[in-house]
Amino acid sequence: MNPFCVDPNDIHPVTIPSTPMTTAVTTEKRTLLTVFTEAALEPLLVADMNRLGIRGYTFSDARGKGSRGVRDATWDESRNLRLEIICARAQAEAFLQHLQTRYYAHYAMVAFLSEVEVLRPDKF
Amino acid sequence: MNPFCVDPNDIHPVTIPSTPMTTAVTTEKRTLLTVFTEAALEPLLVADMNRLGIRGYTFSDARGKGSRGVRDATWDESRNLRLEIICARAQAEAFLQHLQTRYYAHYAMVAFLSEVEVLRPDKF
Amino acid sequence: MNPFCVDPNDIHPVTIPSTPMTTAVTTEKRTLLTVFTEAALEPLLVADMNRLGIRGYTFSDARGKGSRGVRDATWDESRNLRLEIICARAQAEAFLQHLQTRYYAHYAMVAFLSEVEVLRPDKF
Amino acid sequence: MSSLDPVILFFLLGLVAGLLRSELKLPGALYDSLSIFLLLAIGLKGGQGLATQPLAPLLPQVAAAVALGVVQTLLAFGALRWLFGFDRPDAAATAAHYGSVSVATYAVATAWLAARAIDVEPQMAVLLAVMEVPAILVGIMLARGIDRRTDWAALSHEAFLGKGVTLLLGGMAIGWAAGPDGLQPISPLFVDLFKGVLALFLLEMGLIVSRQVGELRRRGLALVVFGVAMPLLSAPLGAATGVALGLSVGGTTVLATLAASASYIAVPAAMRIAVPQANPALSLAGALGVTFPFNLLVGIPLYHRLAVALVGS
Amino acid sequence: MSSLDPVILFFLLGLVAGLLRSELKLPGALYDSLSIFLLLAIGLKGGQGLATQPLAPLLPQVAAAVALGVVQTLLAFGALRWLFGFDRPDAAATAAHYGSVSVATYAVATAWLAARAIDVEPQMAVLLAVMEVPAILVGIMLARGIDRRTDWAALSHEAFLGKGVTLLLGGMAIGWAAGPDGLQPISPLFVDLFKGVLALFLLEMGLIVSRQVGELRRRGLALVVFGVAMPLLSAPLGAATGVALGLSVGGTTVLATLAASASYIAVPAAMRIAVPQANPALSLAGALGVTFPFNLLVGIPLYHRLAVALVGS
Amino acid sequence: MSSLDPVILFFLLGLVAGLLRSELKLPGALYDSLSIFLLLAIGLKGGQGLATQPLAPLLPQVAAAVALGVVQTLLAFGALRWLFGFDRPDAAATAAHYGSVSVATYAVATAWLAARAIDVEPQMAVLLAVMEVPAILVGIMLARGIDRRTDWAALSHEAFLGKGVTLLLGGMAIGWAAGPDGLQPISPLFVDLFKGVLALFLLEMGLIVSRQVGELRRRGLALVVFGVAMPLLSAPLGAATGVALGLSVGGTTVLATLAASASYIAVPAAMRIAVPQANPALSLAGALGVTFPFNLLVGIPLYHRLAVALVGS
Ligand SMILES: Nc1ncnc2c1ncn2[C@@H]1O[C@H](COP(=O)(O)O)[C@@H](O)[C@H]1O
Ligand SMILES: Nc1ncnc2c1ncn2[C@@H]1O[C@H](COP(=O)(O)O)[C@@H](O)[C@H]1O
Ligand SMILES: Nc1ncnc2c1ncn2[C@@H]1O[C@H](COP(=O)(O)O)[C@@H](O)[C@H]1O
Ligand code: NA
Ligand code: NA
Ligand code: NA
Repeated sequence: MNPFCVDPNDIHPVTIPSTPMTTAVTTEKRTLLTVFTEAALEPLLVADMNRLGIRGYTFSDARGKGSRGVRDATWDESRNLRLEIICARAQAEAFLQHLQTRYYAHYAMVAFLSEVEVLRPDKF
Repeated sequence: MNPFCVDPNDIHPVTIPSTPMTTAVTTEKRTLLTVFTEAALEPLLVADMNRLGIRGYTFSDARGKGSRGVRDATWDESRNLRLEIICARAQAEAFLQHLQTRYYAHYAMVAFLSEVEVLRPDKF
Repeated sequence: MNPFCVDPNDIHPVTIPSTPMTTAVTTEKRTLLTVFTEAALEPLLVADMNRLGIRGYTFSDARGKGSRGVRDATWDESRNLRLEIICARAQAEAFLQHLQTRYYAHYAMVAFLSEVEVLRPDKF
Repeated sequence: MSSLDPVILFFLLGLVAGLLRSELKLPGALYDSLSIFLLLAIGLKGGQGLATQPLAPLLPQVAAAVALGVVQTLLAFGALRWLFGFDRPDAAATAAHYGSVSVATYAVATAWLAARAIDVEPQMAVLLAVMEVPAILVGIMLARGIDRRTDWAALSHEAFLGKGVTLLLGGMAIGWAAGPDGLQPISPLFVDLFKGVLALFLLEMGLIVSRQVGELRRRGLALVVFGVAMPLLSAPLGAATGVALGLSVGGTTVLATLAASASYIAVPAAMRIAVPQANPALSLAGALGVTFPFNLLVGIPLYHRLAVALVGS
Repeated sequence: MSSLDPVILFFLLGLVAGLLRSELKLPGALYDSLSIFLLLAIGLKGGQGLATQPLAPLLPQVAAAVALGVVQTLLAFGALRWLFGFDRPDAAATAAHYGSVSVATYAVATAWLAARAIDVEPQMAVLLAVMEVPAILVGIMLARGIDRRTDWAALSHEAFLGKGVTLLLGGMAIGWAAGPDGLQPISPLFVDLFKGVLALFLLEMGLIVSRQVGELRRRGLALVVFGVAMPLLSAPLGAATGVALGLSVGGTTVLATLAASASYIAVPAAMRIAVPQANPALSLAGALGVTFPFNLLVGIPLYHRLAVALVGS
Repeated sequence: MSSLDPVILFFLLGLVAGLLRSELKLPGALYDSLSIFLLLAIGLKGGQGLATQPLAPLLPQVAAAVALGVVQTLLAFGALRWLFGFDRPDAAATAAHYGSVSVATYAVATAWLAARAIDVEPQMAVLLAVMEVPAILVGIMLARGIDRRTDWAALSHEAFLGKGVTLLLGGMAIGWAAGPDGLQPISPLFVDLFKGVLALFLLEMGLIVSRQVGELRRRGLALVVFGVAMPLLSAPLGAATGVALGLSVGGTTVLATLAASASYIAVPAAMRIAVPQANPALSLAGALGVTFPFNLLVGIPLYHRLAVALVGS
């Protein structure tokens, strides 16, 4: 069975065969949730993540365009951010659900999930 | 059939079984096109995207190294940017093709595709 | 056989059927290694990559939270960076292994792998 | 007196460059740094003035400024809701912008008066800080009604500990504690450079205002009419309050200008969080795209003439 | 007169720190802010000078500056293509750099003259702005030929509405409209701090120049020879033009310096878009790595002596 | 003398705003720019002073400063390891912070003395630069022992070509080469604005210090006790060295303050790389959260009284 076709909810170690230049690396699947949204939401999102038990996240600055127009980061009101969270699929979905319920209707926001492989599964 | 093995061109809703802590989240596959290139190209890329009907995109600042040497962002000429576009596979490929034709030969540029899952498919 | 279910170690061209608006785009699989870590490590990571023969990489600025607490980028000691490297699976694993051995124990660091498709495989 | 102040010319340069789609862009960190500087400098100046006078007479003035902010917000809400047909959240959020104040407009007004050697009471900086806040709270109540779920702790935090109020009040406290002599060694930065920094800031404001034009075009005449009519209504209210408080011509002009001005720092940030249904592009197009340039180019001299008429020069 | 100007010492500090691979780095936003400041300050100074004199005599000077830019670009192109064996796009793009001008070199030259109390005509700032542009258009024509597909509208936009020209001309318009008196309140920022800001900017320029060394090494002697020979050819052209226009010793020195200088702001950006086949590292290694330090350290005093010889001091 | 210096008030404003969780944040690029400015300005000032005196007498002072740094680091290491029970890497890294010096504390001390018209020897800036480095090397040896694998080339590079030392020594070289007259044109930036810039920098330092409180709470009393006791031990060492070197009251006060101060720029960066096992939050909570405010608010006047007692005023 191909390791890339597993059910992503079913988290288990994936041992990738070693190559001449490396010893085997044992990775596990996790989900990466990425959010592009208005910079003004940063403190709210941090509070949400703390409340929902999300233990790690990364922010960076961004600018862009979407259905709510151009947001070109020249001043406070037009800044975007990118938020990335690596966690278990279920937690990513729960947070995505929360984003949809609380923010999608009224804020410039785009969120998406993708699959990644991590080394230290207990961290995420 | 495993939902992660579908033909990515064949876009249709993917319902992921709910877990105890969430209700079911219905996502769809889209393609994320990421581009690392020279910051000077930002206005040209924006014009290209508008012409090609790409409705949303995100830029952020970057620096790096590639076949055209080190670009360390200390001044205008050495700044890089990261461009991300979430869209249907066909549109991502069309834009990638355009990038290849128009920019690859002469500019520091790297572009790649990956698969992501989105909630509001009509947006992308 | 679905092109998205291949063994990622087995790198070979993937021809995606053309759509009305594009000619066929031939992509190949590569691995994207993403690292979130302390900004102070940038020069060390650059030296490591040069030594290990990694030909291209991209840095950007970030901030975040993890097991080593909040790193909010207000001053030198609390800045994070994001490092991205597109390369062959084996090289990504070798570098990940190196990161684990050398940095994981003592630095704020998170690293993960994901699969991407590139156009010019000889570059990576 | 006839020629334009150079800070206004910087604003026009930014505006024209933006409208011609020049590639001119100021780094975001520069915009932030300039605005931090201006807020601190205004606070220091006010505080230093307060250090030389008793604080007790301030109380009625603060109370009047709060009342002025509340009344303006209610008036603007009524007008937007029933005359201009805005929906409830948009009317409330936009009204909060107009009930609050603009720091850049205040700075231009005081510079305009200083260039004409017209004295201004030092406590106007206190009123500037005070008037930032009440419109935010009124706007939220107008948008949501007063219900149990409102997180007033979070709102007050947002209102009182936002960047603007922190720097204005903090600067004022420092100015007051250090006094004019204590501030001497830092005045080459905070006093001598004030007008040059204001000029750079207005260059960026011009660029930002130029980007409101698209929204203005979409919204037709309504925003333009409201954006001009509202300050013409608020300024007399402010001037009358100034007269009632016994302010000088300079102080009355500034209070009229504060009333006429609309916020684009504290209020947009607070409304975005508290009244998410409101469209921020709408409020900003009015406050920045119409009222801000109107006050800069036409309003301030007008409000000064009004103050002269009411107070005598 | 014998010792080095401190702004040059800042340049050398940056250069040495860069060559020793010090960890010194200036934030990108600081570099941008300093260059915005310098462009505005130079424009203001020029415009304020123009306000005190009739504008008509400017026309022949502007025409001469345009011609000077065009001639220099053609000469540089010829030399690079046929003497140095560059391919067509590289020759054209590099020639455009040398046909245009360097704002930092201009600033150092005027500071050098000011330190020696040598007057300079105020319109030199106009010529600085004017000379940024023609080389860009000529360079593009040389690279591509004149064909139908050229998007001249986009090119002129790029050439005339780039950051440099917008700020120089904008600053000049403000300086001209406000006049010396009007600028008084902003002069603590734009006049008094000018030289200190220039020093910081040159520190960063030194760091940037130090990074050109790798490219210079790869390209061998050709770039170094051209980078020194070209200003030595252009400066007399510029000086002769200055004499023909009846400029003073100061003005002639500045025009010679402008001619000798090579652009590293407007032209690289425009060429990158318009002539993508050209290798930007090549042009920058010449303009920044050789010609810029040559002009700063050796050229300016030399061009001054030339001007004295031609005009009489 | 009784009232607080405004730069201290800025520090307190940042501290209070941070503790109240105000939304005030300074852009990272501003923090970097301010610190580059301060380092250069301090270097320039020192170098300009050196230009007016022979350099030979400096040598014993430099040697004494190196010895002072080494001794302090060893003392701190011993105390942390055996009195406070820190493990080896944490003790070594924290000791290196305390053996080195704080530029901001130095700047506040010299400003404090200047406000009281107390002269300071110009070479104190040299000692500031010199004292940044030895503690780093000693700290690394204490953490690792001296083994073959230590990459001393990389470490010296880190120690000598870090941002702080490059700018301090670079600024000093420029000040020395240009002399007081040469620096005249850049002094409106580097001299007149110094104290204002220091105030802004201390605002940010206050915000940063406020974030150390969490770590301080976790670590209980130990850090607080060490963070206050160590400067009270180091300052007399520094003052005694000053007396031995024949420094004035001002110079002795500054040397005592340098000894009492703990680094938060050069050392954290170097230790993070060289002693990864050490917890950086610990050293910073002590150096920034306790010792820095202690020196600013209590230490400097105390060290001055000590110097007066030893030297006579
Ligand atoms: N299709 C897209 N691809 C990438 N980024 C997007 C896309 N659509 C929106 N964004 C980003 O998400 C932000 C909010 O989007 P929106 O809510 O559509 O206005 C935009 O400002 C962009 O930065
Ligand atoms: N293998 C790679 N991995 C990640 N980023 C890369 C890679 N190669 C190039 N880049 C980025 O893409 C930019 C342009 O690459 P190049 O065209 O190869 O010079 C570089 O400056 C890097 O930021
Ligand atoms: N689960 C996570 N998702 C996204 N980013 C993370 C996560 N955990 C940690 N990070 C980032 O990685 C950095 C170092 O993490 P740590 O070593 O756990 O402190 C943090 O400062 C974050 O920027
Ligand atoms: Na108002
Ligand atoms: Na030239
Ligand atoms: Na010390």
